[in-house]
This record gives sequence, C-alpha cells and structure tokens, in this order.
Amino acid sequence: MMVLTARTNLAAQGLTSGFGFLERTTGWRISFSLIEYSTSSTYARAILVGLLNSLFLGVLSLPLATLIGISIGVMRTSGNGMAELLGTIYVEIFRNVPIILQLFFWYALLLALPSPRNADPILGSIALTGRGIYIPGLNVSGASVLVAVLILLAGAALHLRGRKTRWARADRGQIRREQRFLWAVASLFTVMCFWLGRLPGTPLLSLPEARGLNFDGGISISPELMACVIAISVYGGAYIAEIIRSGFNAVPKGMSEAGRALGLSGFQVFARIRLPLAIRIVMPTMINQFVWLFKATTIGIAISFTDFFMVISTSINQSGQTLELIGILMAGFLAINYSLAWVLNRVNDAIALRGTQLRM
Amino acid sequence: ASSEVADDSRLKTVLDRGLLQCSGHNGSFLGFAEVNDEGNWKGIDIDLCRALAAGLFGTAKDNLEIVPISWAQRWPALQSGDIDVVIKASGWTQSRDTDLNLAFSRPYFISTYQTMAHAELGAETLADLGGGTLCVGAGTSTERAAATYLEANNIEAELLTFENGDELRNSYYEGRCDGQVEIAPGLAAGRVDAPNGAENHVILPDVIALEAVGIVVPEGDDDWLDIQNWMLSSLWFAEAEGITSENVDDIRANPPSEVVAKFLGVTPGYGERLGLDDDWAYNMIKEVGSYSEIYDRNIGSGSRYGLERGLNALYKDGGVFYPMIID
Amino acid sequence: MEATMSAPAIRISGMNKLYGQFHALHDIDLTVERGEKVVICGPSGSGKSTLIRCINRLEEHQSGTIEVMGTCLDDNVDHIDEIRREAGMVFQNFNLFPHMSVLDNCTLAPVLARKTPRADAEATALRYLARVKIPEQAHKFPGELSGGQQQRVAIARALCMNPKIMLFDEPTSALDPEMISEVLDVMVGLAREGMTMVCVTHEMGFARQIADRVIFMADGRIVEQAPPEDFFNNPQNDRTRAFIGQVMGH
Amino acid sequence: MEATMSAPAIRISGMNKLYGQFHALHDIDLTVERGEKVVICGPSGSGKSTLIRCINRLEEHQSGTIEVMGTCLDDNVDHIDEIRREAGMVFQNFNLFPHMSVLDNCTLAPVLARKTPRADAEATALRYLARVKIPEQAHKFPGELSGGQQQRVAIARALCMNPKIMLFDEPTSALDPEMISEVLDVMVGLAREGMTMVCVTHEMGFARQIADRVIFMADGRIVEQAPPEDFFNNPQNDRTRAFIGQVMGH
Amino acid sequence: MTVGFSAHQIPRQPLPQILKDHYFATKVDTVVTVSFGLLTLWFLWSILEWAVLHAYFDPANRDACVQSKGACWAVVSARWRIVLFGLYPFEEQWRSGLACLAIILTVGLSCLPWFWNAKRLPMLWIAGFAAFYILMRGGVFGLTPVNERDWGGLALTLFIFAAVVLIGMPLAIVFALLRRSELPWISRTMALVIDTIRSLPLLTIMFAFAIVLPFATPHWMSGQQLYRVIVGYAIFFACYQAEIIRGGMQSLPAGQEEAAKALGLGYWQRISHIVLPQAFRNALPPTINQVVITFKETSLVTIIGFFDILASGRAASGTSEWSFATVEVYVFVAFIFFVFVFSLSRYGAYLERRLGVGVR
Ligand SMILES: Nc1ncnc2c1ncn2[C@@H]1O[C@H](COP(=O)(O)OP(=O)(O)OP(=O)(O)O)[C@@H](O)[C@H]1O
Ligand SMILES: Nc1ncnc2c1ncn2[C@@H]1O[C@H](COP(=O)(O)OP(=O)(O)OP(=O)(O)O)[C@@H](O)[C@H]1O
Ligand SMILES: [Mg+2]
Ligand SMILES: [Mg+2]
Repeated sequence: MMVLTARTNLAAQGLTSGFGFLERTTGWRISFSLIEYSTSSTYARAILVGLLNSLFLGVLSLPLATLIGISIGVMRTSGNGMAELLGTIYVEIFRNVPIILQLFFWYALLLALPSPRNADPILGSIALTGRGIYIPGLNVSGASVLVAVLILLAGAALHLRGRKTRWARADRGQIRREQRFLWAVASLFTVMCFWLGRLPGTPLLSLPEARGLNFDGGISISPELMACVIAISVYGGAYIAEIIRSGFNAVPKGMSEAGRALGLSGFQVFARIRLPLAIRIVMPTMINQFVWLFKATTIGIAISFTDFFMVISTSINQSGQTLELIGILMAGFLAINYSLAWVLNRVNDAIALRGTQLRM
Repeated sequence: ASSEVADDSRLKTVLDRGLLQCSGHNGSFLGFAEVNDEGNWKGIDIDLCRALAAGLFGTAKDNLEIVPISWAQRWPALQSGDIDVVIKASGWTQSRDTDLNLAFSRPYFISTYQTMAHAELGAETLADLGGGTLCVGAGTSTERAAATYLEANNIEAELLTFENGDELRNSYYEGRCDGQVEIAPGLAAGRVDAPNGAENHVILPDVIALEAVGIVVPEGDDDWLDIQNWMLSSLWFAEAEGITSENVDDIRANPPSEVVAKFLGVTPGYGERLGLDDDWAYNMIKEVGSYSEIYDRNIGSGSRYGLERGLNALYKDGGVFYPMIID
Repeated sequence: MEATMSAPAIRISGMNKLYGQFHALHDIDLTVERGEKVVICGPSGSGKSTLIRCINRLEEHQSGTIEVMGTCLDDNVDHIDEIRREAGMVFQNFNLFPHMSVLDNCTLAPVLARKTPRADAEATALRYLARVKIPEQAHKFPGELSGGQQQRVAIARALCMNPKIMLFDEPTSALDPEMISEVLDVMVGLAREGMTMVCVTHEMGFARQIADRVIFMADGRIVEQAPPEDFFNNPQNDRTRAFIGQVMGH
Repeated sequence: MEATMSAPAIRISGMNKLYGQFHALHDIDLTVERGEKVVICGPSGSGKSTLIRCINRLEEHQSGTIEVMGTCLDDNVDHIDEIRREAGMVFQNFNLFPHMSVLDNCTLAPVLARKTPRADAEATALRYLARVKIPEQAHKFPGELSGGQQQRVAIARALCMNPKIMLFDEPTSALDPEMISEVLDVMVGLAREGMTMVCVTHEMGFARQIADRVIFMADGRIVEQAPPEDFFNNPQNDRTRAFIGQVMGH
Repeated sequence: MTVGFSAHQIPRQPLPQILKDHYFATKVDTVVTVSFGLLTLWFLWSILEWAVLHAYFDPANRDACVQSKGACWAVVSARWRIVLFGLYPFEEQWRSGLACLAIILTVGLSCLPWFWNAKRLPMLWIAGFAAFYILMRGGVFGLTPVNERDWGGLALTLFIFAAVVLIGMPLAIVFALLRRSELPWISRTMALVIDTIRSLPLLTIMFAFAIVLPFATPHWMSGQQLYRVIVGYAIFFACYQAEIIRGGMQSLPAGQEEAAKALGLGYWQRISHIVLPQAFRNALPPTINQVVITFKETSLVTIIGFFDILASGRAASGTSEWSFATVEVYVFVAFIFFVFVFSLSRYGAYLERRLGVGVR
C-alpha cells in the first residue's frame, strides 16, 4: 500500500522515470575494474563493475579481518601481559576511531612511499611506490583467471565433501590418496587454463618496468585498493577480536586441561582444541558481524576506490535517478548479504557440534 | 502581490509562508558555500539565496532559511517541498532538464575545469602529462568531461575520482597524481596554500570543460522560474549600471534614467508583473549588492582565491553575462 | 635415569600447594608402588582433586618434590611432557573434545604427541574401545553418547597413550546408578591387569573390591591411610570415622 | 470448585504423553491423596521426569486428565497458573536464578505472582531459609554456595509459595555424599510435617524411611506400586526385581 | 550450571611479581615484551613529535603552519566552535553546550547501579531528554526558538545516538521476543524482516526514511526529518541488537524458564525478571560492540544534510583560509569520537567484570 502511494506520488512529481537510463552510456571512467569497461559502456555495466569490485574487496578483506581478529583475540587471552596490553590497545584504538579516518591514515601512509620515478624495484621486479605496488604477473586473459579460480574452488569443495563423508567408508588411506590425486588434477587444469588463456604476442610472464611517469607491465595494486583492504581488515579485526575473545572465554577450561594431560604441546592444544571450539561457539555472532563488515566496505568513495556504493553515488550525480539507484543499491546489498549469510549458515551447520548429551 | 501568480506556484507558497527555504550544503563547497568562524554561511550560492529572499520579502533577515542538504538529496528535497529552490552549484545537463522534470534558470556561473600540475614535471599543457595520473573531483560533471577531453585529445592518462575536495587535494600533494583537475576556484585556493609553496605548482591553461551552473526549480512553475531569471538579470543590470549596495540609496534618490528609476522601484511596474513589490530589486541590491560585488567578495579579488572574472564577466568586459531588457 | 626402572610409580615428599594465600595441600608425603591401586577419599574441599592434578602438573606446587616413574617434576618442560605421557588422566566431567569423533579423540594425542603413525594409532584406539565395550561407537561424536559411554571413552582415550599410571578424579559422580556399575566394571578390569591406579572416589564398594590402600584426606592433609579392611572396619582417626559413618549411613 | 476441599491432591487418569512420534507416557493412572508421600523410581529414560513435569504443565499431555487439588489441568491459563502456585517444584540441577541473591530468589514469586507485600515475603523467606538451616546465606548469590546449600535454597524457594504439594525431581543426584544427607534431612523434616510429596529419587534409604508408596516405572508405564516394605522385600514384577538388585547391589 | 556473579577474589600480588609472571615468565615472553615495548615507544615518540613538538597552536601563526612539518592546531583553536556546535546560532551556542552536558550527564548517571530500577531510570531519561529538547529547541523560558535543522555538531551526534539506543533497545527486545515466538508465522516474518533490514546499508535506510517516506505517507504523519531518521536508525539498530539478545537468550539453560514457570510467574514476569537480565549479561560484549558502532555511524546523517560532528569538521576546514588543514580537524574529530566511544567500551569492560561474564 505504502509503496504504491509512494510510486504514484513520485511519478506525479516526475521524480521517477523508470530504469531506462541503465541502457545509456555513462561517459565516465572507472579506474579499477575486473571486467572490461570504457566510457562508452552502459550504466548497467558500470554498476556491475562496482558490484564486482565490492565483492573483490570483500573477498580480500573479510578473511584478512578474521585472521587479524583471531590473532588479536589470542593475544588478549594469551597470558603474556604485554601481548594482552597491546591487544587491548589495538581493540580500543581501532574499534573506537571512525573507519573513515583510519582509511585516510592508511592512504596517507601508502602515498608516502617514494614516487615511481624514484623507486628502485626490489629483487629486480617488485616495486613499492606511492602509485601502487607493482609485482610480476602473467599475461593471461581475465576469463582464464576466472576459470582457474573456479577450478580451484571446485577442488576445495570436493576435498571438503570427501572429509565430511569419510566415515561412510572404511579406508581412510584410500580417501587421502584420492584427495592428493584431486589436487594434482586441479593444478594441472589451472596451469592449462593459463596457457590457453595467454595473451597473443606477449611473453607469459610480465615484469613491471619504469616507463614514463609510472611503471608499466606486471600487476599493479593501487594504493586505493590497498588502503581499503588494510583499513577494513584492521577495523573489522578489532570487532572480530572481541567476538573471538568471548569465544575463547566460553571454551571450558577442562578442554585445554584434558589436552595438556594427554601430553599435547601448548600450540597443539590451541590449534586443535581451543580454536576449533571457540569458532564453533561464536559462529552465529560472527555471521552478524560479517554481514555488517561487508557493508562497511562501502568506504571506497572517500579515496576513489570504485566500489558498488561509489558507482551508485556517481550514477546518482550523473543521471539524477536518485530513487532508482538507491533501490538498486538496496537490492545489491540484499543479494550479497543474503548469500553471505546463507553460505556462512551452511558452514555453521556443517561444523556444528553433534549431539546434545554432552557434559562440559 | 498580484493576482497574476498561479495558485499552485511555489512563489505563492513562499510568499504566504513568509520564509524562503533555500538549499545549503552538507559540508562546504569552496567559494560557493562555506561556513565562517561564527558558523554562518557565506559564498556565491548563499549570497544568491539572500538576494532572492531580500527580493521576495524586503530583507533576508528572518525570511531566509538555509537548509543543509547533501548532493544526493537535492532533487528529491526540491520535489517534496523541503526546499523551494536549489542554488547549489548545479550544472545544466540534458538529463536533468528533461528526465527529471527540472527547470534551470539562466546560468549564473560558468565554471571552467583546469589542471594543476607539479612544477617539477615541467608540463606546459595537459598533453605533457600523458602516461601519468590525474586526480578528478567526483560529483558534478567534471569526471565525465575530463574523460571526454582526454579521449578527444588522445591523451593516455589514468583518472582517479574523489568525492571529497580535501582528499583530492591531499592525494595530489602527496604525489598520488601528477595533475589535479578541479574547478578553478578550488585550484587557486589549493595553490596558495600548497604545503611546499605555491611556486612548485602550475595551473595549466587547457580548459577541460565548461559547465553552466544555474538555479533549479521544478518544471512547469513559470512564475517561480521567472523570479529566478529576473533576479539574476537584476544583479547584472546593477553591475552594468554601476549600482552597488553602497551607492544604491544615492542613485535611487537621484535616478540617472527612467529605466533605472523603474528598476529601483521609484516608478511602478518592475515588481508588480512578477507578483512582487516594486522596490524588490532595490532591496536586493541594498542587501547583497550587484553581481560583481558578490563575485569579488566570494571568489574574486576581495577573497583569498583572487580569481579573475574571465568568462564570468559582463559581455562588455569580455564575459558571457548580460542583463535583459527592462521595459 | 638408571633409577627409572626401579623407582616407585609416584613419590611425593614434603609437597605444599598454595592458591594465592590459601594453603590447599600441607606437607604431603605419599609413595605409590608400581601396580598398586590407591583410592583417595575425603570430604569436599579437602584437596583430593588438587593432589591428583599436581601429579601431572595441571597445578604447580610450591615446595617439596614429586617424582613420577623416577622423573622429577620441575620447571623443565621436557620432564613435564614426559610425565604427562606416562600418566593418563580421567576427569570427573570427562572433558571429551566435542568437535571430534570418538576415534579422533582417542588418536589425537598418540599421533601428535607420540608421533605414532595414524594407522597404528587407530588400531590401538579400536582395541581400547573394544576393551571398554564400545567399539561400535567409534565414529559417533561425544554429544551423541550417553553419560556412561562418554566416561568409557574418556578412559579409552587415556589408555591409548599406553600410560604407566592412571589417575581418576571421581569418575562416577556424574552418573546414574546403572551407569556407575558399567564404568566400575571397566575399572575393575583394568585393576586386574596390574595397571597402577590412583582414584578419587566415594564408591566404597569399589574401594573394598580392588584397592590396595585407601587414603583419607581432610583440610589439605593426608589424615589416614590403610588397607581397605582396616580402613572401613577399624578407622583410627575421629574424622575418618565420622566420614565413613556418613558415606555408608544414608 | 466445591469439590476442591475434598478432592485428592493429584488425580491422573488415562494420561498419554507423546514427544512427536515418541510415546513417552502410556495410560498413566495415579492418585495421590493429601498428605501422602510418593516415591517414583525406575531406569533412566522410563518417563519419571516427564510424568512429574506434566503435573505442573512444563510439558503438555495429549490425552487423559490431570487434576491437581481439584483443579483440572486444561488449556485455561488461569487453571495452569493456579496449579503452578499450588505445586512447588525442585529440580535436579537446582535452576536457581544466578543474577539474584538467595533472598530475592525466594521472594520473587510471592511478590510477583501472589502480590504479597515485600516485607511479608521476606519474613516468610527467612523463616523457610531457617527451616532448611541456611538463614545466614540469605544475602549471598547462588554461585557462592555449595551444591547442597543451593539445593536447599531451591527447596526454600518452592516452599515460600506455600504450596500444597511438593514435586521433587532427583533432588540429590547432582550432589556429593555429604551434601546428599543434608538435603535428605530437610526432606524428611518436610515429610514429617504432613506435606504432600511426589519425589523421583534413587535414594532407597529415603524411600524406605518416609514413603507411603513406591512407584516403579519402565518404558513410560507404571509397572508396580506398593508400600516400601512390600516393594523392596517382595517385588512382584521381574523388571522391578532386576532394578532393585542393581541399585542395591554395587 | 550456575555461574557465580562474583569473580574469584585472588589476592593482589606485588608489582614485581606481576611483571615477572605476566611479562617475563619465559624467554619468549621476554622477547615479545621487549620488542612490542620498543615498537610502542617509537610510535609514541613520532606522534609526540608531530602533535606537540613541531605543532602550532595560535591562529595568528596560520602562514607558518602551512609550511610546518608538525600539526596545525591553529585551525582547531580558530574553528572549534563549528566542530562542536555546527550551524547552531553563534550567540546561543552555550545552550548547545549545556544540552550536550545534559545528555552526557544522563548517560553517565544511568551507568550508576543506583539508577537501575524501573522507576528511576525512565525518570532520569525523561528529565535528560526534556532538558536537552528545551535547551536546543527553545521557544520557552525566553529562549529563542532554533529549528532542528540548525542543530549540529556534538549535540546532534549525542542526541541521535541517545535517542536511537533508547528507542532501539526496547524495540530490539520486542523483535527478539517475536523472533522467538512459538507461532511460526510470527517468528518467520520477524526473521525475514530482521534479515532484510540487517542486510541493507544504514545509509539507504536513512535515505528511505528521510526522503522517500514523506512521499508514501500523508503529510501530517511524516513529521520532522530528523525524527524520521532517528526512527529509521532505531529500527536498524533494533534488528542487529535483537539477534544479539536472541543469542544471549539461547545460551540460557532451559531450566531457568522452567523454574520460573514452576513458581507460577507469568510470561512478562518471566521475561523481565529471569530471561532478559541474564540474556543481557551473556550478550554484553557484542552489545558493547553494537553500541560503539551505533555511536560512530551517526555520522551517516550527513547524507540527508545534517551537520553531525564529522560533517561540521569538514565545514570547519572547508574554507579558503584553512582548506590545507584537514588532517588536524579530522584528528580533532577522531579524538572527540574516541573519548566518547572509549568511555563506552571501558564501561562495558567494567560491567563485564562486575557481572562476571566469562568467569566459569
Ligand atoms: N583455583 C583455585 N583457586 C583458589 N582456591 C582453589 C582453587 N581450586 C581449588 N581451590 C580450593 O582448594 C581446596 C581443595 O580443592 P579440591 O578441588 O582439591 O577439593 P576436593 O577434595 O577435590 O573436593 P571435591 O570433593 O568437592 O571435588 C578447596 O577449598 C578449594 O576451594
Ligand atoms: N523433549 C523431548 N523430545 C523427545 N523425547 C524426549 C524429550 N524429553 C524426553 N524425551 C524422551 O522421553 C523418555 C522419558 O524421558 P524422561 O526424562 O522422563 O526420563 P526419566 O525417567 O526422567 O530418566 P532419567 O532417570 O534419566 O532422568 C526418554 O526416552 C527421553 O529420551
Ligand atoms: Mg574434586
Ligand atoms: Mg529425569
């Protein structure tokens, strides 16, 4: 009802004019794109570029944030006074300063690297500059990279399936051999993929070289992307650390005592017993936090990383179709976050402790 | 007021309300909307709002409310009636004019986008920055214009867009970009306060784009649009006739010509046709001054920017502005 | 290390344990010979658990010496590891790892701490699970077992390290009557095979049946120790008498 | 409601209880007279807890009728509330509210559910705490008490509602031997005062001492009921005999 | 089973002993302590250099500032009132300051256990908000009226934050209870609503409430933009917090509710006296996370044109005279954020200790 009223009211004001503009060409550039894009691409494509960039950012920074979170969480429960103190300081600083300011800080730090004209490549081929980090890359097409990634993901999925169903079969050695074979095949396909997808007329390996005002060749990681990844991981890490810490606190002390009584080393107790249990305990809260953290990746706009939000925002300014674009923004995030939560919920179900009779 | 004004016109609503709700910014836009040490708005856009309020009500004091709004919010806010008029450095584009059912007044400012580069690069024109990186302000049409310009002139350069002017400038100074594309006042202000001294930066002469900035009202409200156009015309008229806020009283007491007498409301007619008081132009000039006063005060010789009039001068000084005929 | 072969299983002398200011164990002297079965009892808070936990260094003692199979328990991490490998422990509330199957629970320590090949470890684990009569549960998870079964897994897990000594801390107090008898049966079986055992329990039937010696603790001290017949029929100490009366009484 | 004064404390007839497909209680018929003390025993999983939980509607039964003090247990919320106020319940694992002091635990229900003035409720609470011999613990929190003390608080808390009937679900199985006797003492005292009691327990000593009747359950059915002497000395049913043998045996 | 509220009272050890046990217990500990210690010192020194040793404080030194290596605090001394009060009329800014104090005092007082009671807490908050509103809005007691649109800076940020938490918390409880409802259609609908709103960026929700809602509702219903945004934000907050509270409820043993039922307590009595107090205690660390996030995300109101403290900061440096000194203003704003959020999280840590979360 309300939606309907809104639609008629808006139409009467001439404020919405439908989604026809998506077909129009944008006329502006996007500095970082995973798929082909030029000034003559359509709005729809620009939005897709933004969506992919956001996903890319999420794929890089969410695992990193988790890693940092776990490390800090461990520091805060380690028993070493200094580590605990620093862990606490870390959380209090990075949790309590707005992410946008942290982003500016990291960005300024990266820009303070020498300019490409003065930068000497380390090890002959890696250059750290204020314009980005240049590393050697492969001259292959984007599609072949995509296929290779898919192959590796499929390999991982099959591997996990094997692990899950391993008790259905008796011979574990057999399964292990199968898994090794699986990985060999996957790597072979990956290499083949790159070989088939190499760009004609170029050497397979591409090294960065100084040319003109910038470096050329190889893979360049722009400081914008890096600043975003660092800022999100560091910021998200502070929140995740708190959750992990509460997880560690909730693991019964008897668990590590039992581990130690069995003669396991401190690290073994941590890696095999406390960490897996803590992660299971905090999984639901973590899903909440991941969904939130993914939304926090919409900071690129501040430093010119073209993420989903920035494309929408630019499109709003360029086309003026505010309400349609806000609608697309909502739909995009709904789709991504629902999928994220769905996947994580499946993971949660897969690793859930079995049975309810346990006495702990 | 006059019966000629349509009942559903925004003009009538505003006059009945006794208050003009004019767009502000959600931060600052150098030269157009800034906040002074006491938290009061100033800038070209703000002065135009004040002029409009003074024209409508005799004085802007207590009759004007600057409503802070963001860029994304300006069109919906105008349509929903949260604000009466958008004076917010908004360029006149076809899609806005047609798709969005907005109406633009005559342009009140022609912004030129130029490039500032590090002097050590020795660049003299934009073409010398080929292969480099340019930082561009996102938001208005700059971004698109820059891309078009580079393509048209066959210059290979990377473009980085920044939403926020401060960040744009910082990135440039930190060496992220070889050049910075921005609206001229912004460049000028940045150069003066460059951390390593103004002499280390040059503003390249290439004009990347022109954008005609106008006042925006909802389409189909001719009475209200007329007010905007005649307000701008009056400001230029005053400049052309040498009327300023200082001498306006003298001139009114002693009008040099019949047209000026009509303009300042000494003889009736100038306001009535618009549905306003006849001395509305006088009130306006008295309170904010002529166009040249507004320009000088905010971005011209009287400000830290010290920007030339250039295109924004009157036609007789080589610019593009002119008053319309008062009969 | 020559002494190792002939040293008693456990030798504790003049051992004191403090929690902060609280003196939990006073001047404990205790020797357990190889193959001996010792039952410890006493009122709640008397330090029974603390004593047993000191033996494999889950708690650090402040003075006195503890030797296990001739190895002295000090700050040397190698010694601690060695002792922990020699002494298996079964906790009152099992402390099974809920995220691993029963079999993994049993093979974890042999594979990681003893570097036993996995296949061997699994064979051993299945043998001990059969020993405690639950070989068919090997692939279940702890949460899917009844209390008595969980307790038996805990025993099997400890046995998989081939310990010379087993320490039990109230292994039956969380179970209901029928399950108690299941678990006690397993322990009696172990005892018959000559395993050195130290067991904190209030099951006097068990003490009567298999203990070589019953130790009574109160207020952090060993108050009385005697063979079970003497202990139950002819207690020397007033506190012991009162305690026995109460435990047998209701 | 005229019948209320003379109705038996509990009258259950033809009651069935299902958990989904699982038939947990079959055709239960049971009458408990006012002032009667009934002990329920039986193997694990036989439905003892379920029966007692049906009486105050912690579980919903599917068919048959339950009347408590003449009030019929149906979907009428007023009836449920009335019955819950009449019947106090003591859980196996205490279920004290850890965020409230002992006194608050005891006064909460009288103040909220019975609208007793707080001062009166506190006086009553202190009286009952004295009755279970822990008046000095009134201002501590449950986490600061020993198990036996916690269980006694749970009893006092139930008594503060002045219930006509007390339901106990294995009130001693989580306690150690010394604490068991503390709690049993309190229950014996209550029984002597003429409180109607239904008690699930394996403490056969207690059953012998105070029960008017012992009920044996197996597989969701009442298999045998008899006065304690008959029950222990002359059980009619094979299952009963086996069970008694095991519980008394070890 | 039962969790004690009082932490173990371990007698305090002398300082050298603490240092030895927690900082230098083993060789690894010592290395960690020393290296982290040195790193921290170096970092502190660089900050000190920038912020104090090479800094200028007097606005008269503006020109020297421009070239200096250190911080230019001159911009703060010249324009701090804009940062703190936004566009609030200059002569009336004392009112805005007092209003901030009123909110701070209210929040501060409600941290005292003495106020934790069904009568005192609401009284306190009603008084606090009334004081804030009268001071800020004016129109009575001879105070000149000030439109909500001109509210800004710290006062606005604090007001939005306090109002959101105040409205959102009860809402979150209601959501959590509905989410747990035994009627499947209620709990499913609630789950859908929560998951959806949780997936959307806050910004789009604010935008929808501020800008789209007036088109959808009759005019008399739409009210002031500020209050619409607060309502939208509060709903958003409630969705996250509801999941957190639900997590807390789930970790309660079922016996707690059963015991309350057996005592004859009604539904609301059980919820308010037994379930919620314990659920909140269990969910304390994530709740603090959420409150901290809420405080910081108030700065998104700038999208609908409000001068929250971050936007005022931009305005403070957004003038021809000071446009070079953005970093200093950002740092100043970050510092203000930090002070508030840090107090919040320390208070959370205190509560954790007081309620014995994590003590088993
Ligand atoms: N970590 C600790 N800190 C301080 N005091 C402790 C700690 N652990 C145990 N104690 C105290 O040491 C004493 C002995 O505890 P212990 O657990 O050994 O008793 P117990 O004989 O095993 O009793 P129970 O039969 O109840 O298990 C008790 O008074 C207890 O309060
Ligand atoms: N919520 C439930 N859902 C399904 N089955 C249940 C549920 N609660 C109990 N049962 C089953 O009902 C049967 C009776 O359980 P109940 O708890 O009444 O046994 P009990 O006699 O009290 O046993 P114990 O002595 O172990 O406490 C058991 O087989 C149990 O598995
Ligand atoms: Mg113990
Ligand atoms: Mg039961």
